Amino acid sequence: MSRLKTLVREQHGVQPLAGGHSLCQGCGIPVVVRTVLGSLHRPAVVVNATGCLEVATTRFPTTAWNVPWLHVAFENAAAVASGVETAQRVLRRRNGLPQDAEVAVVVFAGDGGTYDIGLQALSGALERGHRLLYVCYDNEAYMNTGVQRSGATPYGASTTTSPSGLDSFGKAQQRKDMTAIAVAHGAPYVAQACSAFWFDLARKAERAAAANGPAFLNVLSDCPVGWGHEARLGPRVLSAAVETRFWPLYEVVDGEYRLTYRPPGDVPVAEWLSPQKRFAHLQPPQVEEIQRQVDADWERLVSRCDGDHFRNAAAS
Amino acid sequence: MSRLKTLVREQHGVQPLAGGHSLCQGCGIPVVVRTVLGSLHRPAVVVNATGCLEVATTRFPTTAWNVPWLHVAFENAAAVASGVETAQRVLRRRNGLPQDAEVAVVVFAGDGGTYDIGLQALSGALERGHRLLYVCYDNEAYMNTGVQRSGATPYGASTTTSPSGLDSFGKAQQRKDMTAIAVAHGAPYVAQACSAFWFDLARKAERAAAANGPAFLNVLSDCPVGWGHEARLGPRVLSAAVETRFWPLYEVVDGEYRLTYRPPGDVPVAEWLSPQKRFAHLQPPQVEEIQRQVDADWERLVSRCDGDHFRNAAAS
Amino acid sequence: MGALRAWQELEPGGTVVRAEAERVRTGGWRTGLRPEAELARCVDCLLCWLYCPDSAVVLDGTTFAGFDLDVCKGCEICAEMCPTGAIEMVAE
Amino acid sequence: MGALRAWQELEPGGTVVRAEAERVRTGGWRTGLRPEAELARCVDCLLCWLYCPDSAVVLDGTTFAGFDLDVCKGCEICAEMCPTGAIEMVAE
Amino acid sequence: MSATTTEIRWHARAGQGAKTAAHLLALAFLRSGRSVQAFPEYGPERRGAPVRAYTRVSDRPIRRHDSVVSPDVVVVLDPSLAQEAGVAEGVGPETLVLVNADEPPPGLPQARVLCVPAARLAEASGARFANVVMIGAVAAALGEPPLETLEEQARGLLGGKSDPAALTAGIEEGHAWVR
Amino acid sequence: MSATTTEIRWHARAGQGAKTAAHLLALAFLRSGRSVQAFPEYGPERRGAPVRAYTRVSDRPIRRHDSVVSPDVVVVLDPSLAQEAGVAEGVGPETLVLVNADEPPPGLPQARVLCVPAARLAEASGARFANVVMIGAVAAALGEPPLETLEEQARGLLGGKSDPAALTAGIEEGHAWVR
Amino acid sequence: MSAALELLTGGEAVAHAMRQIDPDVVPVYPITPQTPIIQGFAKFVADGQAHGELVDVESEHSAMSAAIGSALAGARTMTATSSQGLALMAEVVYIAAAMRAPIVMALGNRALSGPINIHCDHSDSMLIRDSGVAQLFVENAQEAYDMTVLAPRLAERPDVLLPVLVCQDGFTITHSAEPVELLPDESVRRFVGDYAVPHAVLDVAAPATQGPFAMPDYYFELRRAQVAALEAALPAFDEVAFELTRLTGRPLAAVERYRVEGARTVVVALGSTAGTVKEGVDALRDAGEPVGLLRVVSFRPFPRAAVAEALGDADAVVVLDRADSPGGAPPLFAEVASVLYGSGVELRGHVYGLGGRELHPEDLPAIVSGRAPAYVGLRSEPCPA
Amino acid sequence: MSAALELLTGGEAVAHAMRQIDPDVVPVYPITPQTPIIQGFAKFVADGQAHGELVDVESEHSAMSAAIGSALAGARTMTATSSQGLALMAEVVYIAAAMRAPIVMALGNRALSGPINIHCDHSDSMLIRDSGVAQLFVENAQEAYDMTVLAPRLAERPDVLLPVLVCQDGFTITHSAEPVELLPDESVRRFVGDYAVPHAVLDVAAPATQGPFAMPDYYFELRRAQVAALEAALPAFDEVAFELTRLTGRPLAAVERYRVEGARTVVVALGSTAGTVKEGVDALRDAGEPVGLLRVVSFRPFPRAAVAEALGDADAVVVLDRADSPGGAPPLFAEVASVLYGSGVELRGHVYGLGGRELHPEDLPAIVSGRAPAYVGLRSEPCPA
Ligand SMILES: Cc1ncc(C[n+]2csc(CCOP(=O)(O)OP(=O)(O)O)c2C)c(N)n1
Ligand SMILES: Cc1ncc(C[n+]2csc(CCOP(=O)(O)OP(=O)(O)O)c2C)c(N)n1
Ligand code: SF4
Ligand code: SF4
Ligand code: SF4
Ligand code: SF4
Ligand code: SF4
Ligand code: SF4
Ligand SMILES: [Mg+2]
Ligand SMILES: [Mg+2]
Repeated sequence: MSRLKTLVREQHGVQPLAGGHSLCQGCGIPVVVRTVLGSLHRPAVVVNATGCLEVATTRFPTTAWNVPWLHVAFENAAAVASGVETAQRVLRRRNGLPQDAEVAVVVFAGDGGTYDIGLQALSGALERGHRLLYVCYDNEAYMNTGVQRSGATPYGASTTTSPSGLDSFGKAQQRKDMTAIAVAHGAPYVAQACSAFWFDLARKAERAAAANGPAFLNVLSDCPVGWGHEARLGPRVLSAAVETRFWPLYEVVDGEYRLTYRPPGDVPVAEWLSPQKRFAHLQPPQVEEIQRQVDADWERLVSRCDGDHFRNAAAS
Repeated sequence: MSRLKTLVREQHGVQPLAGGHSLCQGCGIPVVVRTVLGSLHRPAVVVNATGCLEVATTRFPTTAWNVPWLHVAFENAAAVASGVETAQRVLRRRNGLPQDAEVAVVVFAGDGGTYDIGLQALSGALERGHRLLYVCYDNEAYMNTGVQRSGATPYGASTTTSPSGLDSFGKAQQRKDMTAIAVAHGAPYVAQACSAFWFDLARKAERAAAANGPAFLNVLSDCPVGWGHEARLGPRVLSAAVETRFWPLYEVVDGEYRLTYRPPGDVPVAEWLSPQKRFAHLQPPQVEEIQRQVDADWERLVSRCDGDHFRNAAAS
Repeated sequence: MGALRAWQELEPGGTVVRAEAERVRTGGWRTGLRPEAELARCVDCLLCWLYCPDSAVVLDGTTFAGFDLDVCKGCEICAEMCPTGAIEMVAE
Repeated sequence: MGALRAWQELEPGGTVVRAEAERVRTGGWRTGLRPEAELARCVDCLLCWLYCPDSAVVLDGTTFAGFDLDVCKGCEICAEMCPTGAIEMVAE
Repeated sequence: MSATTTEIRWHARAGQGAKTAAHLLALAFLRSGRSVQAFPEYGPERRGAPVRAYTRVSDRPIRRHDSVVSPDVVVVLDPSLAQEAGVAEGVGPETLVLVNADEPPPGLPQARVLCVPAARLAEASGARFANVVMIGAVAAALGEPPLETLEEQARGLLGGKSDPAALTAGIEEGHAWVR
Repeated sequence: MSATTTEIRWHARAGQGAKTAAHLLALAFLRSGRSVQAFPEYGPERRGAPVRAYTRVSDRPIRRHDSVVSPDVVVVLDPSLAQEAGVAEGVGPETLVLVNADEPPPGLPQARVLCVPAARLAEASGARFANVVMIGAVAAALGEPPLETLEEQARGLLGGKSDPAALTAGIEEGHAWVR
Repeated sequence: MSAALELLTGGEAVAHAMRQIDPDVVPVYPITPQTPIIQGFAKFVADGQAHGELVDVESEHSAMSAAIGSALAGARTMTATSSQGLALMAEVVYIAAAMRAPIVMALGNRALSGPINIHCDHSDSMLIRDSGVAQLFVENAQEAYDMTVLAPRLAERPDVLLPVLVCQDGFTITHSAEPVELLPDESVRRFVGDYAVPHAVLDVAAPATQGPFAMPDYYFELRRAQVAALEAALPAFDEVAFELTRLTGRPLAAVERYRVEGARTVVVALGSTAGTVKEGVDALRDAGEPVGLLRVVSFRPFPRAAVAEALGDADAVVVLDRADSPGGAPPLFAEVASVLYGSGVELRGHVYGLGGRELHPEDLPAIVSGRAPAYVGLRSEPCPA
Repeated sequence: MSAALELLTGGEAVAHAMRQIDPDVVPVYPITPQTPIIQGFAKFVADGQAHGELVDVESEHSAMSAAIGSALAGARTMTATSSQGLALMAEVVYIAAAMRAPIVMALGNRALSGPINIHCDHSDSMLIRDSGVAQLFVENAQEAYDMTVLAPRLAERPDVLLPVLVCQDGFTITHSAEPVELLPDESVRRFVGDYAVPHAVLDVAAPATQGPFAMPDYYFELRRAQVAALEAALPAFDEVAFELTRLTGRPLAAVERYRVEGARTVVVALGSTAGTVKEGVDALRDAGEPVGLLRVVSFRPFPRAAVAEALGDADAVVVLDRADSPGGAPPLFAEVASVLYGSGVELRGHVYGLGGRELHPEDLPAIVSGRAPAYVGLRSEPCPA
């Protein structure tokens, strides 16, 4: 189990992602990256999908990365990582690499690069069973290109391709449940997390890295620009996502669901919506609809975690 | 509820897919196509992914199709169909098409075009909620190109890219559970079927066509060439898949699971494996392993259908 | 197949209009056996019609009326599935 | 940024080797306010370090040691999240 | 730059309205009968990062589509940028450099520097944003476009978001400061 | 076809071994010192459909890569194909047409037709497949490749799947029937 | 200039053209620098100013696939993309052309990865130059608007029936605000007229099989028929452009001849660079140098006759390529070489401006005089003044 | 011929070459006519005769992506595809070249859709002719084998570091059995040697950032460096080919000159067609016609100097393109026109063989004499005898 000081010590004074990048003031992504990489107990190589993280940390001829880092394109991070992972496995077998030092192959991709254009590559990697840790930093839209709707964008959010307007209340569809999709693939470790609950995220990264096969972490990550909140409030907004049950924290180990945090249950979804401009146009009936959806999703999740046929995994 | 004579009558003497195509002797695909199209109670247009069905029914300048039929490529059938469906919706709204006559937009794609290379397009279509009926005829490999392994190929099957050999017992991975993946997308109607249980397939097609949103049918379809069984035995081999619980028949309506057929439970998986050459190399321990997997999958499925938090949908 | 057409004679995009398209005869694929029905035993269950991959079972309304040997490939499925054994595969 | 290099001087593929790469200074992004810590109130919880998006909190081992104003963008998160109120945003 | 063309470069931080300023000035010139172009410079930089924008004005139709190399006017919307962001690029002794500052910040190039306390004036006028004040100042320094045209266009472009009266006031403050 | 080149076209149904026959004959010619090519024709057709394959043999290295237009020899592995599958294509009076049949099926083109009851001979010899018998017949008709070479290569290529002795017997039956 | 002019970026101008054309279906996937186009149009839809539907697909491959589906279903269809987006959909772009789907696409030209870059060059367009689609390059925001209005008419002509790409330089046009005159909404609607395809998929009364499998017995013929459609697109373009010019007063042609008369050296270029070159040409002409510019507007179909005619009298022709073909001839150069082969005109070529590198009017003297390096604008090899 | 010859299809021969090279990682996705290659190799792996791993990816886009990952991770990587597969991965092929990933790919050339067709033409290769990869066209199964053995050496040279495509005509070579001489396994292994890249991703001790974002200040420079790698590939090819020829006794060169000496008319072609043309050339030579063939083996990098030298003395050159660029110049023609421009040699071109249409030696007289139509082999426009 990680404590914050452990995270610090694991880095030996070198942050895997250093300052001096051009992510926005207050961007939520770096905390996800550093927390995950600091919790693996192994050296890591990073495969990054195109997106804010990639573009803003590697403007040639500079780099903010202190670990090996590889970017090829937007939609193929899982495939690239499959290649890296296979290379490692074969080279270790053929004595091209030492037997005793396994490197973690970690993917960072946004929601666009995971839920939408990168889904197929991820699905293939999960099916083939590569030993990778795939981390989706889910900021719920295509941020790098200016806040367009993705499959992860929640119902009712205004984005530049699902704008609110005279005839529109923002995105009309539900978000894809990417975590459930990863579970349906039978990956040995799947979890939903959020950097505001960093200890939870750290522990999940640790367990994911130890999984015997592909692991998928879906990490909610705030974007002050796209969500429209004050930069300094990022961690608080993320907390609200969890406390209102909009973004439950749970893990699924070999198909068994387990809640890793049980929010109080009386925090209305409005606390999550109201600090964010993308929801500012919503009328009370829409907010009520969202509350209903959140409640229904929560019920379903809880039943999966508590149902008598899903044994509750022992806390570890 | 369809009876066979109803199927016949709905076609008014014109089979949607006529004879005179070049699918192999005994190919299982046409039965799936005709049964589905005959059960919709509406005229249909077909979007077909590249694969055996497409290649073998439309050699220019001939065609075996008596319904509008559209093929663009291998991996994009769901996207093409999204375009057709949106066109219909907008044209009806803008009075370019009559208001009263809605046409069913039906996709036929193989497992390769669904589980693997076409998954992303399907996922997007499901998320956007187009009103389409997507039918995967799952013959468990890339047949058109000569029986290569797909995400649907079962554990242990020998294919030309997962051949059995001195160092190999065939495909080493489990098959993707595509039905579960479709369910995780929250599609209003998802079902698993098989043409040997044609009445079940017909009823599911009927319900799928009536769903208010995207519907997904995963239909096991035999391939005498790729599976290596006598052509005449096709329907019997398919039956064995169901009776041995390798391929359970069930439907998921708005997230609620329901078994539509409960096999006896004492038919060993060997009855499914033994008529097929692709499994001929398997040794008893591997057959036992497959039996274990089938049993475990069945348990999980039954618990989803019977669990106290999944109300059993009333039979209809 | 009929005479092959020149490029100037083709529909834009290579669209094939069913009504105008030539029929493909796949009866020649049979390798020596063809199905034959003993009508007296037929109970018009239409399972042969359902399972025939080549849409080669001919109906008259909802009554079994024989085989279209122009397209039947001789797969034997109809014979296998006929519940009354009305269909037999016989040498051509 | 240093002098721009000619094409003959670049690594194949445009690979950037961290050790050789120039550091980007994003301190200039701050719009008037910078964080300042009152060390007496600091309890070394390191939450500021955790949450700083710009890796701008400097540690000495596991002890808080200040800010790297070369890269701090002034987002105020550290000040917001410090449990003891040790960090204040002050005018530059 | 040809004799009939004026090229203006705007420096600011992302979010401070350089793009809007470049656009608004161009619009006012357009409405006063000139040919114009307005375009920002894009990179991976995000909110808070230094950015540039350009306004090009001419008597003849503008056909060139290259960036501005030797601006006639440089406007610095944030004094902290004076050193960092290449304010000196292409600046010669004849270049007019307008800085939002009370007094010339260190690091400015050799040029005709003019300080406009735009932040202060904006606050005073209620216009909130320094960029509108600076636009007024630029118009005054160039002698065009006419103040009324500028104000009218500002109200049209920004009136939805800002108080029209305050906009007018801000522009006038900047204009008056220079003139 | 140049004088030194022999082109053979094989007709069969998918599954009847036309490709194997074309290959095996080519292999035997190769081993007897000739230059060869063997290739099938591919379409969307499936098991049971008519297919073709080709063997090209020459004294000089074969460089052309077009299909065979005017075969010297046509081999029909299934008599039912006589009418359907373009057996007559490119066939002239000098073309040797070998048919697996007891007597010439209707519809054959004007040519030097030779019937070989290969199915019967295959059964008799235990070789199971008519194609090996027909290969023997072709070799006899052409006078090459030598019987031993053919048998040796057949055993090498197909011995894993079929009884070597039966293969030899089948080839010999075909060879003897023609010679 | 007139008060009727709006100050719009190329992207905004195209969004307005789309609002006025009011297509039925617009499947899109975001990518810089195409985003202003789709965002502008999305807002028009959200506000009820456009009445079709935006389909937010999950990749560009699906954007073009959905576009084929809707265009062949019988709905007027537009889309937009750039760079990697075009590359990802390349497979389906060929098929759209072969299936004769009259889709109009706004392309914001941007350099292809790698390395990843968001700025302009023409490598994306060039990637699909064999695909059989029409590609029209515009010089500025006004022309981006005009050409977008023209495009459906060209695409949907029964003798053409092809995808038409309106190519505008990323950022340089998409994001630069310039004076643009918009036609009245009604004029545009009347100009584009109603939409029809020969066999609408949704027409269940007349079932057709679209996209069949072609063996060697027919593939070549089907491809030849497609070439004929592109050949027809050239006179068709002239006709439609003539009609549009009657509405706008602004000429549009497959090539623009700028001071070509009497020019001894003629520069050939595409897109916004042509405007920059015009300034350079004027300066050289002022200095007495007989120099001209031939701007190729229709890169596909390539107006061979018009190009040959315009360049045939020059002593020398200099082709500026904003794309390269490493290890081979740059695309525009190769095209011009094919046309002028044997004409006796001296031909030179330069690659410039990859990934947003600037070309300035001041580079022109060196280019025209032959003193410029093969790659113009590399920092280690500046053009001599 | 020697008893050491095997009768192998081009596909089988390449599978053997792969077995002997014994790469570490082979990510593949099946497509006709590439399948015999990957199936053959899969069987070798299953039987323990090859020791790397086949990665059965879920699309060609992922095949090339995984290949980049493994090649840059430090593992020798091969792959194979055709047609739609190459089109779907086109985006990533450019990136593989730009990232300088020394991947070897076997390409079974097949016509691009639409309409869908499985037979040979070169449209797939041509789609990526600007991508910066090397493309080597072989004439027969033996050369497919030889070139595959050569390819890793070329790809992995520190001055090259590029993907190398060995292009063989689909079916015509992939599925035609011809005599092939295989080298001993040991010779191949020694010839290809060990694999290394400058910055292996898996080397955590020396972290490098690969695939960064490039703004206009560097993109052009990075592209120029990539062009230099392709330029270096030409002499590198000659060197490696020379070494291989010492093992095989079979010459390999970037261009093959067949009876070019004294030829007044020279035909230029790629791939298996060259063999067919040779027969035609011989027949014409026998009839006293001074005709020759220039076979371009290395289409990328295009051997400009060698082509110019070989063709410069002819009266006329006739380029045969097995791909078209509708509305523009066919690719090989455009390339040759760019090289021969100004030489005074008469240049003609024909498109032939799309989608598997045949070319016969008997078509050559009409082609050489200028009586053949622009599209050779269309059924309505036969070559006059
Ligand atoms: C094939 C392709 N299509 C589109 C793009 C443009 N693009 C780059 S990043 C991006 C959005 C990324 O969204 P997400 O994955 O959520 O990451 P974020 O930007 O939010 O960090 C888009 C659309 C691209 N680079 N490649
Ligand atoms: C992009 C692309 N990759 C590969 C292919 C080759 N291909 C055509 S059909 C097919 C297999 C189809 O498999 P499946 O979807 O299971 O259908 P089946 O053949 O079994 O009917 C393949 C690999 C292709 N046409 N396009
Ligand atoms: S746009 Fe959002 S996600 Fe992207 S860098 Fe800025 S804050 Fe972070
Ligand atoms: S290969 Fe299999 S699926 Fe394909 S047509 Fe033949 S039997 Fe049907
Ligand atoms: S299956 Fe038998 S009984 Fe039924 S209809 Fe056919 S022939 Fe008659
Ligand atoms: S034998 Fe097969 S193809 Fe013929 S009628 Fe019976 S089922 Fe149909
Ligand atoms: S203000 Fe923001 S960037 Fe600066 S140290 Fe605090 S958290 Fe880090
Ligand atoms: S958050 Fe506050 S108390 Fe904690 S280490 Fe930082 S300054 Fe000290
Ligand atoms: Mg995102
Ligand atoms: Mg399949």
